[in-house]
Amino acid sequence: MDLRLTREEIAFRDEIRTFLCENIPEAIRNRIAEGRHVGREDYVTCQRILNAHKLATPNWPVAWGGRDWTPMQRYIFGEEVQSNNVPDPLPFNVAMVGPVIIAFGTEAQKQRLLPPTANLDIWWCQGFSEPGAGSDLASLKTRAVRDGDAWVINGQKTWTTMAQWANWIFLLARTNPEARKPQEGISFFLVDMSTPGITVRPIQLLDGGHEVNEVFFDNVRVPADALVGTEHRGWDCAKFLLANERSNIARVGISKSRLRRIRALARAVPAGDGSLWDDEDFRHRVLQVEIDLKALEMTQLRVIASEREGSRTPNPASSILKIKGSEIQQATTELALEIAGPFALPYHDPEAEYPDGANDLPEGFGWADTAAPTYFNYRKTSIYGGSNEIQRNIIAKMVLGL
Amino acid sequence: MDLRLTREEIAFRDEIRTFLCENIPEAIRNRIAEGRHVGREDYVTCQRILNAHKLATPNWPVAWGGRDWTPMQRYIFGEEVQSNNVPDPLPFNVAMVGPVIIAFGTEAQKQRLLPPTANLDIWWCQGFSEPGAGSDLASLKTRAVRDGDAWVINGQKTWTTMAQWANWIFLLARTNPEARKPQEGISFFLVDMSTPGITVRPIQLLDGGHEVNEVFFDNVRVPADALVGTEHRGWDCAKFLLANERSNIARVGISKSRLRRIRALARAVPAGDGSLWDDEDFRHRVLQVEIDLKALEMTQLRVIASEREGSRTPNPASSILKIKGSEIQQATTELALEIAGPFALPYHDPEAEYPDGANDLPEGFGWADTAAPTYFNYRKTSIYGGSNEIQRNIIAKMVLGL
Amino acid sequence: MNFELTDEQRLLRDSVDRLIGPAYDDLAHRRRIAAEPPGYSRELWAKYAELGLLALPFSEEEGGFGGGPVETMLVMEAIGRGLALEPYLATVVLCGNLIRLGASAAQREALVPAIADGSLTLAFAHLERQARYDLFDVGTYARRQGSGFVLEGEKSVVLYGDSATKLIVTARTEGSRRDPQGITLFLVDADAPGVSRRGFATQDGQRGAAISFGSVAVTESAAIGTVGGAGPLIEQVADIAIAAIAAEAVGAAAALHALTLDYLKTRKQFGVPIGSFQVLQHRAVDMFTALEQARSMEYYAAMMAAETDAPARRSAISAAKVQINKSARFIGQQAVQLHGGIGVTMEYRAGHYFKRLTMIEQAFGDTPYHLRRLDAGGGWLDAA
Amino acid sequence: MNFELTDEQRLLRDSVDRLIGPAYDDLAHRRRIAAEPPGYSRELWAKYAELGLLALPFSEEEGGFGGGPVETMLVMEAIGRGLALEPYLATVVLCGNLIRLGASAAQREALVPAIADGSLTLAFAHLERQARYDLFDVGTYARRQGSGFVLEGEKSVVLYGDSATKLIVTARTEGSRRDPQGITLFLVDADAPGVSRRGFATQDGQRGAAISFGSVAVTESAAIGTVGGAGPLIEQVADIAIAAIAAEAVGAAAALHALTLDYLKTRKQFGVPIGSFQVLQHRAVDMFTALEQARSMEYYAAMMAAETDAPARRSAISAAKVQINKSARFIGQQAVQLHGGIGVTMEYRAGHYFKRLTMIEQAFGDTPYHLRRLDAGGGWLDAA
Repeated sequence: MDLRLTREEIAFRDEIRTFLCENIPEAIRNRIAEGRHVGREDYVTCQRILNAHKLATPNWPVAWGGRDWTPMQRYIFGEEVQSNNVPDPLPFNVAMVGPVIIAFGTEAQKQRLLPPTANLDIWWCQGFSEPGAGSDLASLKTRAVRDGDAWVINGQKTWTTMAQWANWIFLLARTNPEARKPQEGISFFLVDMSTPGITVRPIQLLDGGHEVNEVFFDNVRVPADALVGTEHRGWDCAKFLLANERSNIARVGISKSRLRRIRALARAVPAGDGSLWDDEDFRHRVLQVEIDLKALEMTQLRVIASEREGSRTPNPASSILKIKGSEIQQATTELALEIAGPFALPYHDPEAEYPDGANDLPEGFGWADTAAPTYFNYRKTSIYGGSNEIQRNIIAKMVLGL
Repeated sequence: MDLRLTREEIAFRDEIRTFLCENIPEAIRNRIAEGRHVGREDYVTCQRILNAHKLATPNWPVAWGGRDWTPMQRYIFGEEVQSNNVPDPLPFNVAMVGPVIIAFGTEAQKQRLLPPTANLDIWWCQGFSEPGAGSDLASLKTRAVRDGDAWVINGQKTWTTMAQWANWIFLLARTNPEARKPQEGISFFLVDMSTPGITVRPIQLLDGGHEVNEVFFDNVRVPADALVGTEHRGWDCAKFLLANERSNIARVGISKSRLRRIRALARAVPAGDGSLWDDEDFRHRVLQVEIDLKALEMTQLRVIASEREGSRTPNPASSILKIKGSEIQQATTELALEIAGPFALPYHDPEAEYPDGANDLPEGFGWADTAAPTYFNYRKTSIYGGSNEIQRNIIAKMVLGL
Repeated sequence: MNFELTDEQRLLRDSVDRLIGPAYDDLAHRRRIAAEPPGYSRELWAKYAELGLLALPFSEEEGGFGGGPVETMLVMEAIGRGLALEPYLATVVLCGNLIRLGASAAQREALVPAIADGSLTLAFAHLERQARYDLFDVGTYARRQGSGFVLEGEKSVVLYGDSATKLIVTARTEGSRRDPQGITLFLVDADAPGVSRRGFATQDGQRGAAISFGSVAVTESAAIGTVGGAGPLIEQVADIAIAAIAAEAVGAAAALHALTLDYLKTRKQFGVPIGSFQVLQHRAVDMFTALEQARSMEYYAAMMAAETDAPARRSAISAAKVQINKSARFIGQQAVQLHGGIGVTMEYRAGHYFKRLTMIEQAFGDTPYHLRRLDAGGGWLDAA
Repeated sequence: MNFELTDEQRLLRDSVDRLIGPAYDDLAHRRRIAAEPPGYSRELWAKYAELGLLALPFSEEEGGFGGGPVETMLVMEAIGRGLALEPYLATVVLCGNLIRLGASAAQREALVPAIADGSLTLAFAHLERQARYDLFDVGTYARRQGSGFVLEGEKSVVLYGDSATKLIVTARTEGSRRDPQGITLFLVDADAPGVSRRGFATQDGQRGAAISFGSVAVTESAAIGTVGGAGPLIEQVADIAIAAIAAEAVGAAAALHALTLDYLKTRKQFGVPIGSFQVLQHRAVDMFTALEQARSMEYYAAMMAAETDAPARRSAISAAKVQINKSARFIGQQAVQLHGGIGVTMEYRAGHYFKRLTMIEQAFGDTPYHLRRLDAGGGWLDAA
């Protein structure tokens, strides 16, 4: 047992860190650190820089521009991206649909779609959730019917993240409504969003931002090769995809970055004759979150180490990464809200222009107006991707045998 | 709406307080305040003093030595008893079996049993719980079979509080095993513990004390008039009794007394150059429990006021008294444990003689050795009388309609 | 002790509910009202006036309603339930009570009828950027000039300060920045020369303003109460305001809990109502417990808001705020969680309650602030 | 980074488990052992010696096992699982490491073989009534007399101090009561003239003693390490001990969690196993989460216990203790709750784990103490 990074791992980490700080525009990294709006162009800029250095898709096979990294290297890379306030390479592209195309797609699909997917020339969104389905994904109702050499899709998706910026969507649709089980008779499609019949309607979230959408399909005709994998066996692709979605779900790097910022802001905000950071009670509450995060980081490392050790059974500790990770993220937003105090009240349209580095506004503190929206927005972390209640059901059954 | 005590209520409270402080031996009150063992004789002494002044059974009808008090007066009395560290008049006698005998007993039973019950000449214990039944009381297995002019009882009771000090037991036994529902065919019996065939086995609790027992019935023959109420309808008596058991279940007075002691001890225990009370963080944690308790007291008063207002539907706030009351009691034991710190470790047999007022022991602080046992023991408050989980089930169903 | 409402109070509660209840039922309508100046409904405000709500705290002799903290509580509960946008807290609770308790008879005679008929709206320009929750941290300065004063300074997050016709401004006439002594209240026309306002929306759909005072000349008669002696009045009115928002919080939390119960009973997943899952049932019970504890402290705060013994009042109000904050956070977060995705959107009522509850937590002192204030008062249990 | 055990470590773990596991399986047997002096099993202690456990921390050159923090962790986990009563923490972890890190070669030569073969048991007489958790709060005084010293003072809650054959005593040779400088360690025969011991049982079935030193004469050679310079060594060994009891806590908590799962699967109420109730399932999941977080920090503490950079070691150990305390309390309380009545009796194993976990929380600093220590170290995140 040796719980330190090896010399090689430290060198790797430093190399990644230096690369990110030198190559990713500082203005974008500052906006992320401050919890401000990051636009489509920012994501594209960053991902293309990474992709030019074969850093956008390290989890892909080498043949498709990936890296032959160890799980620990992948973890370190993800950590450095998050804790240096670099936007994650778009997960819909890199972690979700890319690997599905690699595993289930035809050679033609791979050739046509993977390079633009890696370079964010195609921006993918995920058409899984439907109104009324919620945690019960397999009860989806969107239909796809074969009509000659085309498929015709009708239905509605919801909670579709960043669909307003996407030009392609991957989705699940029911192709055999007579199948015995709800998971059977579903197929996995890749659809160009410019196809006629697709409408995107924004859903405004509590922070006032436009992050998710409803996507309507009204007799959308797509070619036969929109299908990926086997007809009616789309659930296999979905399961494969959801398993990948879990990686880095603890978001330790993001919480680290947020906690660093909390320390800095608490030192800057006046309270009494000094700053809020002079308040021992507040510092202790920050420390408790930091300890929880340190423990989670060690838990995450245990999971990664057990992957490397090639253990056949999954490490049971992995099951808690989502629950604990979301709780810690939410705790950091509560601390930030506390720092903002009465100055959390002013609302600033998150998508309006905001001058870089503006830290003083007449209505309070410039940084304070992101505190409440982030607090509101982060309530989603214990809801999406399988609510924490669903996660507990799964652990009770799969890990504890209850 | 006027949330102050009336002038009459204040006068009543002061009268009770003065009476208790002047008449109940100080040595006993100190032992209770310190969390030390209170012996059988202490209970008997206190109850006889109260009974001599018609204060042992104020909830009984005037004809049987009760008082015609308002619910608010009853509440004030209970509060003063608890917060002045006077032992509650034995609840098995006063709150449980007494009212059952009054409501369901024959005139002969009343004449024979009520006066010694009020005076604690009879010490009752409660034979309800059985091994394996737990929260599912109606699944009890103890049998009573009619044999001529007697009943023959066989079975086992458990968690029987202070059975070692009791000379009578009231119990539920199944008299008709063929009844359709588990609640039917049960009868309620009053049994002299000196009857042959009864064995009491102590169960040691985590604090090392002897508080509960198993009681075995091996062909115990009791006379016909051991039955109270109607044969096979003992569940009616049990429900009536359990409803009474709920009164004062919040135990606000006890928590108040404990919190006062916590303040005093924290001021007395050295920490650094001063006392633990100099630690703002600690004081804030005490204050949070005190606020919770104040809210609970107001909730309790709302329930009492709604009783007085003669509302037909029970106040839904009553449902939370048990849950919140036990949580607050447990929180006070955690604070006391923290005060004791490393000096909580030494164990002192709780039933051994302990010199009154001894506050220094070579192994640490005399008062500190009750901190851990009380913490261990109070875990029961969220288990007994229907665990807090069962309470939540009831509230979900009965109050929230879920 | 008696928790019952009088017939008159019941009547008040029912008529306020009938007025406010339907007004913001439609969220799209509420959003439209919030988006246009003044950010609330002038029409509804006129109806508040008709019902006598705007005259609530003033004595009947001066044309008021003669209501006490219980009446204020009933109105604020309805405002909480209804997600109302009108500046009742700013005009009536804060400024109304500053005037009631601090103003001269002549000032009251001039102001009360205009407040009561809805023609005069007021805002309390007090908070400053450096002050956080310290009520006595006032850097805005009022310099003597001739028989009057000249105000100089900046105020932050002034509730409904952008639309108010008059402002009550705190300024220091002596002492150093955090001195409890030396603060004076001035009544200033919102459009007086040198007053510059920048309005903004708040997180919960209300309005606020940043207001700067650049050499604003005021007469001596603009002072409310004694010059330099406003400290205790400010604290007293802040306590009255806390009791009021405690009631608003309970109104909102109760509505949110009811909404959540409805959702649990009707929303189906895996073929059954989600309210059949024990974990969600118990969560709803814990929300209910938090609500009842908050309600108890709401009543207690209402009772103690009028307490003349200032230390006792302070302890009680701080204790109540701690409980309200704790309950508001738990109920708000859990309601969103139990609603799932729909709970985090602006398209559904639950999220709006959650946001308002969150902002109430931050108003007039957060939990650590009130724990410190309670602690500074020598604690609690002995004072109870 | 690598969390795997070596083959040797696996062997160690398995043999310790085989030794300790069955020894206290029977609670009645455990109670009998605890009730008779010395309060643990001398027979078992001899087997600890045979396995080499008592020589664990010492180097192989001086007859030791050459084990590090990971080996200590494995032994302590087994002790936690087994509810073992032997004075391993007192003799080997505390005193063993004081000797390993502080004693002269001559002292080590005299002491290590006797510790290793089980003939010498030791106790660390350090805590005093006024000290609470302050490691440098030492009032016991060692006055120079001729070429030696005379000890005077009182020690509290000395773990297994009643049966130890020798004591390592902290005494002040200079400075004032809370001065980190000026503390010296002395090796004293437990039956030396002037030493008076009063043994007692502890809440968790172990043993402790109050020990007074009345003019106890010791020679200069009884000092371990430099005279007046023991402070850093005491702190280092306390940190090693915290890593050790963290492992004991994880061993106990894991066993308690497993016991609770068993109970949930077998105990029936209302005709079904209680583990079919969703609320109890989720509680078991939250216990599991607390356990895994504790285990992560157990490993981290083991890694950092040997860290030579003292500030980094302090921060890591304090962080680990906070997590262990939090997890231990949650798991202990919930295990009792899920067991119901049987959980609060001495007749069942769950309660004994709960009691031991509670006492581990109180040992070597509670949560507020370690938060303060972490805070004093300038925090955490930047140091990570």
